[in-house]
Parts: sequence; C-alpha cells; structure tokens
Amino acid sequence: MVQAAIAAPALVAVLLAAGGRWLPRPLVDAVATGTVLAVTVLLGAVLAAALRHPVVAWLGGWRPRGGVSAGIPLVADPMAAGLALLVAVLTLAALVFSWRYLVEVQAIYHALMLLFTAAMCAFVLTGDLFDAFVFFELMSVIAYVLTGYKAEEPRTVHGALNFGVINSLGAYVTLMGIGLLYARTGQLGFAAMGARLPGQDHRLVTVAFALVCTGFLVKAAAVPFHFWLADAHAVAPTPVCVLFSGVMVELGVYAVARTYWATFAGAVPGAGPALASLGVVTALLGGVMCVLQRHVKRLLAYSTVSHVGVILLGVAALDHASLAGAAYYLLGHAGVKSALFIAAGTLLNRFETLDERELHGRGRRMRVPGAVFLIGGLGLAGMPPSGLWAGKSLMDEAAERAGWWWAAPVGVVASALTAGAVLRVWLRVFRGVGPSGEGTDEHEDTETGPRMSRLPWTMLAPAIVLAGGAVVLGLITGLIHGVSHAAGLFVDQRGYVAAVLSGGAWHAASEPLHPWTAAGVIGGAAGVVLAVPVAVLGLRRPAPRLLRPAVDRLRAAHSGHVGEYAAWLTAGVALFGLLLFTA
Amino acid sequence: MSHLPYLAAGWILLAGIFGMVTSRNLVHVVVCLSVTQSATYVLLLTIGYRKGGTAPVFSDIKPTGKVVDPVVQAMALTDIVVNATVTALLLALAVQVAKRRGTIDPDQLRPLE
Amino acid sequence: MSHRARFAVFVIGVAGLAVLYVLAAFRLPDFGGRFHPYGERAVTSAIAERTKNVVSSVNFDQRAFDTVGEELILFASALGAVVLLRTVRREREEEAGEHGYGPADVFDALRLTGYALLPVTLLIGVYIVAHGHLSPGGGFQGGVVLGTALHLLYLTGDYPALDRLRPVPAFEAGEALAAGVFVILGLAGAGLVIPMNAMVGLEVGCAIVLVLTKFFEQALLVRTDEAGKGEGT
Amino acid sequence: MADAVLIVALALAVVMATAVVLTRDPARQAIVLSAYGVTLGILFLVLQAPDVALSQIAVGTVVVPLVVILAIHAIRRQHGERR
Repeated sequence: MVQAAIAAPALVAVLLAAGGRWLPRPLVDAVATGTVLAVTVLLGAVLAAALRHPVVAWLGGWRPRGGVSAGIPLVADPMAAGLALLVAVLTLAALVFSWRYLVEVQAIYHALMLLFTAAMCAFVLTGDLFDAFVFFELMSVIAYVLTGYKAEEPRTVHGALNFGVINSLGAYVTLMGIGLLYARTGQLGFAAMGARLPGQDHRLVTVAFALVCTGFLVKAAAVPFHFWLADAHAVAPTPVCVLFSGVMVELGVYAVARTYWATFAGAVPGAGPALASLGVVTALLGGVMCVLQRHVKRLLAYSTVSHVGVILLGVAALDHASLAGAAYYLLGHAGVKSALFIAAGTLLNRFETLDERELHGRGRRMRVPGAVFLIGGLGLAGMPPSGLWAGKSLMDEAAERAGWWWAAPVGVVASALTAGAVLRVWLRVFRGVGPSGEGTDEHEDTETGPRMSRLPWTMLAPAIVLAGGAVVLGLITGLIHGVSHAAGLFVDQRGYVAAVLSGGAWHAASEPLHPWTAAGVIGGAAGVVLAVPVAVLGLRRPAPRLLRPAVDRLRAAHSGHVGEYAAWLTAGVALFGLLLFTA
Repeated sequence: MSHLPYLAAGWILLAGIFGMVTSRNLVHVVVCLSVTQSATYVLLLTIGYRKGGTAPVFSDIKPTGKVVDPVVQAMALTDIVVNATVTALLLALAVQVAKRRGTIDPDQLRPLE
Repeated sequence: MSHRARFAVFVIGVAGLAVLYVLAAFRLPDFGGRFHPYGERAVTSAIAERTKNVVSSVNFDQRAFDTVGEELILFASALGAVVLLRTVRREREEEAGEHGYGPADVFDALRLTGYALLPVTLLIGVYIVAHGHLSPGGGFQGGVVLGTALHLLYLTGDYPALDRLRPVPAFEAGEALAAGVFVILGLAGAGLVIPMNAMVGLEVGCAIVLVLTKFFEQALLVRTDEAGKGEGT
Repeated sequence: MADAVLIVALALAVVMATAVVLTRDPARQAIVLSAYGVTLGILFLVLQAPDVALSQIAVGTVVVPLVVILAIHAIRRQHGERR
C-alpha cells in the first residue's frame, strides 16, 4: 500500500511524458488531478493504518534477519504518513489551480508535478539515509526544472540556477556526512545506524551530524543557507510555489528531525542549542527581510524563511510536546501560505506585475483574493484559533518548561513582522490605503497565456479552502491529539529501531496536549496587535534614516551572486559544527 | 597512509567550493560543482576499500576470496548518474542565463530583487 | 558584497569546515580495513541470489529502490532539458543542414571512421548492457555508450543523418516507458537483475540522446531574433 | 607496491581536481575535466571498483565534458550575435 502511493504518481507521470503531447489539455488535467486524488485517498488509508500501528515495508522482501538487512525499508509512522498526505493535498490544490493556469509544454508540467509528489512521498517515507539522499536529489532536480519552467524570463533562469547550485552543493556535503557515518557504523538505514551509534567516537558523530544536516538545512532555508529561497520562490510558477513554500522547504526540517531522532538521538548533545540558534536567527532575519520586500511573491518567500525558522526552533527543543507544536504549526503554515501564493498568482494574472507599489488600490474589486490576504495575514500573526497559533502555543509551553523563556517573544516578533508585511499588502493593494508610489514598470509574464476577464472558480476555490481550513485548525481537538500521538512515536528512538529491525512494538505514552492556555492566547493576541503597527508604518516611506545603512547592507547581502551564496554555505557548515561542539 | 585517502577527498571538496566562490563564469561554477561532487565518490570508494580485496565480481574467481565493499560502489554509481544529470540541467540553465541576461559573470548579473 | 568580504566569509568557512573534516577523518577506521558489515551481507545475499556481479545485485535487487530514484532523476532531467532548452517565442530554429552544420569540411578519413565506428560502438554498448549481471558494466554504462554513440555521426559532419536517427518523440516515449517498467520492477519485484539491467540501458541511452540533442540544438541551431535582444539586460 | 600505485593514483586525482578548478577558461576547463575523469577512472580501478571506473570514464570523460563544450558553444554564439 505504501509502495503504491509512490509508484502510482510516478507511473502516471511516465505515461503523461510518453503520450501527453497527443492528449488534449483537459484530459491531461483530469488524469493528473485524478491520480493525485487517488494518491490522497491511499495516503489517507496509510495514515489511518499508521495511527493504529506504524507500517514498515521492506522493499523487494529483504526483511531483516537477526536485526540486519541488506534492503531498504519504507517506514510509515503517523508523522511521515501525515506529511505525505499533506504533500498530496497541496499537490491536489496546486493542480486544481493550474486547470486554467499556466501554459503547458507537451504534458511535461503535469508529469513533473506528479513526479514531484512521488519524490516527496518517497523522501518522507524512506527509512534509509542514502535512499533519502537519492530522493532528496530527485526532489531537487524536479524543483530546479519547475522553477526554471518559464525559461524565457531572465530572472527565472537566474533564480533557478542559484537554487540548483546551492541545493546541490548542500546535498553533496550531506553525502560526505553519509560516507563518514557508513565508515563508522557500516550501515545505511536510520534504524540500523542508530542502533550502532552509542559508544562511537563523539567527534566523528558530531561532525557527521553537521555534514548530514547541511543539505537538509539548505532545503529548510535556515540562515545562512537561506539565500536561494527567495530567488527561486519569486520566479517559480505560482502553483509550484504552493508546493515549495507549503511543504518542500519544511521537509528539510522534517529530515533534520528524522535523522536526529531515528539515528543520532542522545549522541549529539549540542544538537538542541545549535539548531535553536539557527532557528532564532532565521525567524528574525526572515521577518526583517519580509518587511523590506516590495515584490509580493518575494515577500511571501521571506515570510516562509521566517516561519520555517520558528518550526526549526520548535524542533530544537528536542521534546515531544514541542515537536507536536512544530508539526501543527507546519500544518497551519502550509494552509495559509499556499492560499496566499494562490492569491498572489491571481494578482499576477490580472495585472502582469507583483510590485506592491504598482498594484496600489488596483485590487479593490477582487474580493476573494483580498479576503485571503486579510485572513492569511491574521493567520500568520498567530490569531487564535489558527493552526499557527495552536502550534505556537504548544511550542511556547514546551520551551517554557525547558527554561527557554526567549522562544515565545522570538515567535511573536517573527509573526508580527511577517503578518505585518502581508497586512500591509492587503491595505495597499486591496484597500488602496497609503500614498500611491511609482512602480518599477517591469512587467512579468501572466503565466496563463491570454489574460482572463474573470477569475475562474478553480483558481479561487483552493485558496478559500486552504486559508479557511488553516484558520480554524486550532479548534480541531482530535487533530491536535493525533499530532501529539504522532510526535510521541517520532521521538521514541528505541521504538523506531525495534519496529523497523525486528518488527517489535512501537507505542508511545503521550499525554493529551491543549493549546488553550492563557499564555498561548496572550501570545496570539500580541502577534496580531504588533502586526498592525508594522503594517501601517510600512505604508509610509520605507526605513527611517537611522536604520537605512543596516537595511542597505542587508539588501546587498542578498545579492543573487551564486559564489557568495556558496561562501555563506561553507561558513554556515563551520558555524553549525562549532555550535554543535560548544553548545 | 592510513587516513591520507580520506583527506584527499576532503581536499577535492574544498577545492571545488573554492572554485565556485571565486568564479567569474557560471559554466565554471557548474563544473566546479561537479568537482565537489567527485569528492563524494572518492570518499565512498576509499571507505569501501579493503587491503588485498578484489573487485566484487565473481565471474572468474570462486566466491570465497576477500572482496572490497560492493555497497559503496553501488552508491558511487548512483552518485555519478546524479552528477551527470545535475550538471547537464545546470548548464542548460546557464545557457539560458547567457541568452536572457547577456552575461554569465556572476559579478555582472543584476540582483534578483 | 565586495570581493574581499566574500572571500573573507569563505576563508572563515573553509577553515572551519577543514578542521571539522580532519577531526572526523582521523577518527575513521584505517584505510583498507576489514570492517564492512553491510558489504559482506550484500555479498552473501548476492551469492544466495546467484548474481555474479555483486554491485549489480545491490543496485538492481537489494537496494533497487535507490536505483528507482536514480532512474527517475535521469527521467526528470531529460524532461527538464526539453523544457528548459525549448525554443521559446522570439527564437527560431534554423533548418538543419541549411548551412551544412557540423564541421563542414571533414576529412574523408574522419568521416569514414565515424561511420565505421558507429556500428562497432553500438555493438559494444549492447554487449556491456547484456553482461551487466556477470561482469563489470551493465545497463548504466552500456546505456551511456549507446546514447553517445549516435553522436559519432556528428563527427562525420552528417547532421541530417543524425537528425533522422533520433526522432525526439520516440526517444521521449522510449525513455518514459523504460522508466515506468523500471519503477514497477523496482517496487514490486525482487531478484529481477537481468530485466532491470536492460531497462536501465534503454532509459539511460534514451535520456542521454535527448539531453545531447537539446544541447546540440542550442549550440548549432537556435537563434534569438533581433527583436528579443537586450531584453532584461 | 600496491600502496605506491594507490598513492600515485590519489595524488594524480587531487592534482587534476585542483587543476580543473584553477582553469578559469571554460573551454580549456572542459578538456582538463575530461583528463580529470580519466585519472578518477584509474583511481577507481586501483580501488577495485571496475563498475564505477567504467561509468566514470563514460560519463566523466565523455558525456559531461561534451555537454560543457556544447553549452560554451551555445553561449558564445549568443555573445557573438550581441556584439
């Protein structure tokens, strides 16, 4: 069953690539959407099964004998199955949105989207580190192509190239780390390696952890590995951005968490503080960069950087309640951010530009995208009962217990900055507030071929469903319980190893978690209250004079220069390693 | 001798990154990236080596002798394919950058904002 | 960021990375040591399955899922080459042969060599694919030889012949179907080294032809029209 | 003896890798890259990995340098027209 969820989209992708050029567009749309729908149902069933008991499938029947195997397992615990399901749901939304969107080249766009789904599912479900690297590369290769899809635009190909070079470099550093681990443990499976790490040399294990995490942190856009993200998101087609921001970037954090708990748990004492430092810097820098942007997609991209920083911080607490919060935050963020990207796509389609100043007041008649921006802004601010709020509340409580008093304020600041920027866009574009500025006069491709006179429902419905769902997520108690159960299993290394290598029991005792705490509600309210001044101040002329040199320096650092990004990546690995050793 | 080969892999990795950072040409950047990746095959194969071992192919010897580790070889094979495809894709993008931007010098490419 | 600042960041980073790496490298088992538990397991498994080339057994049987991913990467990047290097508006493709593409004045000796080498190389490619389960080499290496061999015709200066020999849709379809069969074999079956090997050969050969074709087109045929020039610079 | 061969092969690979990086002109770099591919192939043979050596020689010395040269050609045409 698990295998089918990976095989089905890959096979249909292959058929579309082989014969798609002779099929009419509606049929291609129908086939692709139908396939992803089927995969969604299938993964729903996998998740249901995993909630009862995690599913372990050894491919090709290479089951372990005496605790060792020569094969590769797929491991569908509730967390992995749930993430795979999220991948499928977001792909479904993106494909429905693309019905009337995006000019197709043969049927390659659809084939690539299906392959992307298969790759992300395989990456999430695999129980083998080298296999994870292979599917990480598959995912990345497809992502480069999808980013560069509109190859006729200069910014597009440049952004895709930066993305490709930096992500690949990160992946190779990861592979070096895998090599080191293999040399010491003689294994490649997460569980098999994890079972042999205790007692290994501390230095080697720490360095291996730093190197293995590098590729995943690049994917997760943690500072200073984050430079590629805005370049790629600003230029990728809108439905692709939905998948990038909604789930692909977050898979980087997932991979860090998975390698930590399945393999390294307890062997790298510095991991928590090191990841937390990266998380804090990422959340804050992403927020500041977000406020500074004028290009709506770029703005949303930096907001993703910031929120992923918060998720990373949640993971870094290395505690099951905090992990549950991070997972819930991820879910809420996926809904809100996907909806926002779709709304931005409708703007691009209408006005051939995404420059906020140029769009001033032009969105007054666009009720649905306007509503999505408003709701999305409030959701990002952490307004109860949104999914982000519930997740944040759980993470804050766990951080408080760990003595990390600073975690909650960092989250509030990140929310306020990113939400303020989105609300500013809402005020300026959809309400016409503030002075109308001159734009850059640079026009972008509409991505739809001919411009549309009315927005079709297929472009609006996914945004409404996703945004609407995300802002009430905090009310669904059953889901919160499900996620905390999943997190409880996720952090249980012994259970994971036993279940994978000897079919043993994998149960985790987890007390039910409740986001409705006084501190949580106050935190959410603080985010919303602080977002308002950020939005209003942003409407006026940018940065006060005092801050201008700092702002200019920040902008200059995000230069689009690929060599510079590579230098930062190297420094990032060194920094992360240093933190691991000293923290 | 006992750790020298691993250091060689590390050197190749760092040399490749050095080339990427200092490069003035995107094609050069992509080629340096592929050098970086070649470090990974060198590391994998040196890890899998076994003194006195033969290649893990039993067509002409009886399957009892010592052989080197076949798993790292399988990994390196996969890795080589990945290298070739990523390099080709990135070069395709570099060609398009040259066409659309008129330069492939990273220093002269306008920022993406 | 100035050159100097960038280089400073790099030097700090590289120094740190080097220290980390050296620290780890000296804690690795000695080079050429005997500690290869997974390797030994793989050898035992391959012998049990009667596959003589253990590397093929790992690639196509024990860890076939890695190779599924690898084939999909190849497949995706061939699609990628088609998308990224497509002729977009403002560009036109010149008729092949219009200018006698390829090295126009090829020595006859070279031309003959090209023609003569083609069948020989194709044969070698097929041989390498076919013996992958027995001896070094296999679908992947043979596929590369097959895919590259066709381009020997370029050496002969006979671009039209090359064009006739590589109908792009056929290669796209061939590549896609090979990848599809491979996914089915890799996820559903076990111990199917020989058919999987053949599929990889087909897949790799087709993918290489596709990618090289696209690059040849860019290098030789596609021109940007005057109107499109200077845009975005 | 075996050690000496190995050291020579390793040294060659390291030197050639450095040479590839330091060759700043892409057209020349493609040729150096091809040579580097050969040295890697030899190293892999010495390390008893004939399968990998064969792929490295097929890919690293033929396909990748060929694609690099084609890319350079495509870029040069572009630049030639612009002038």
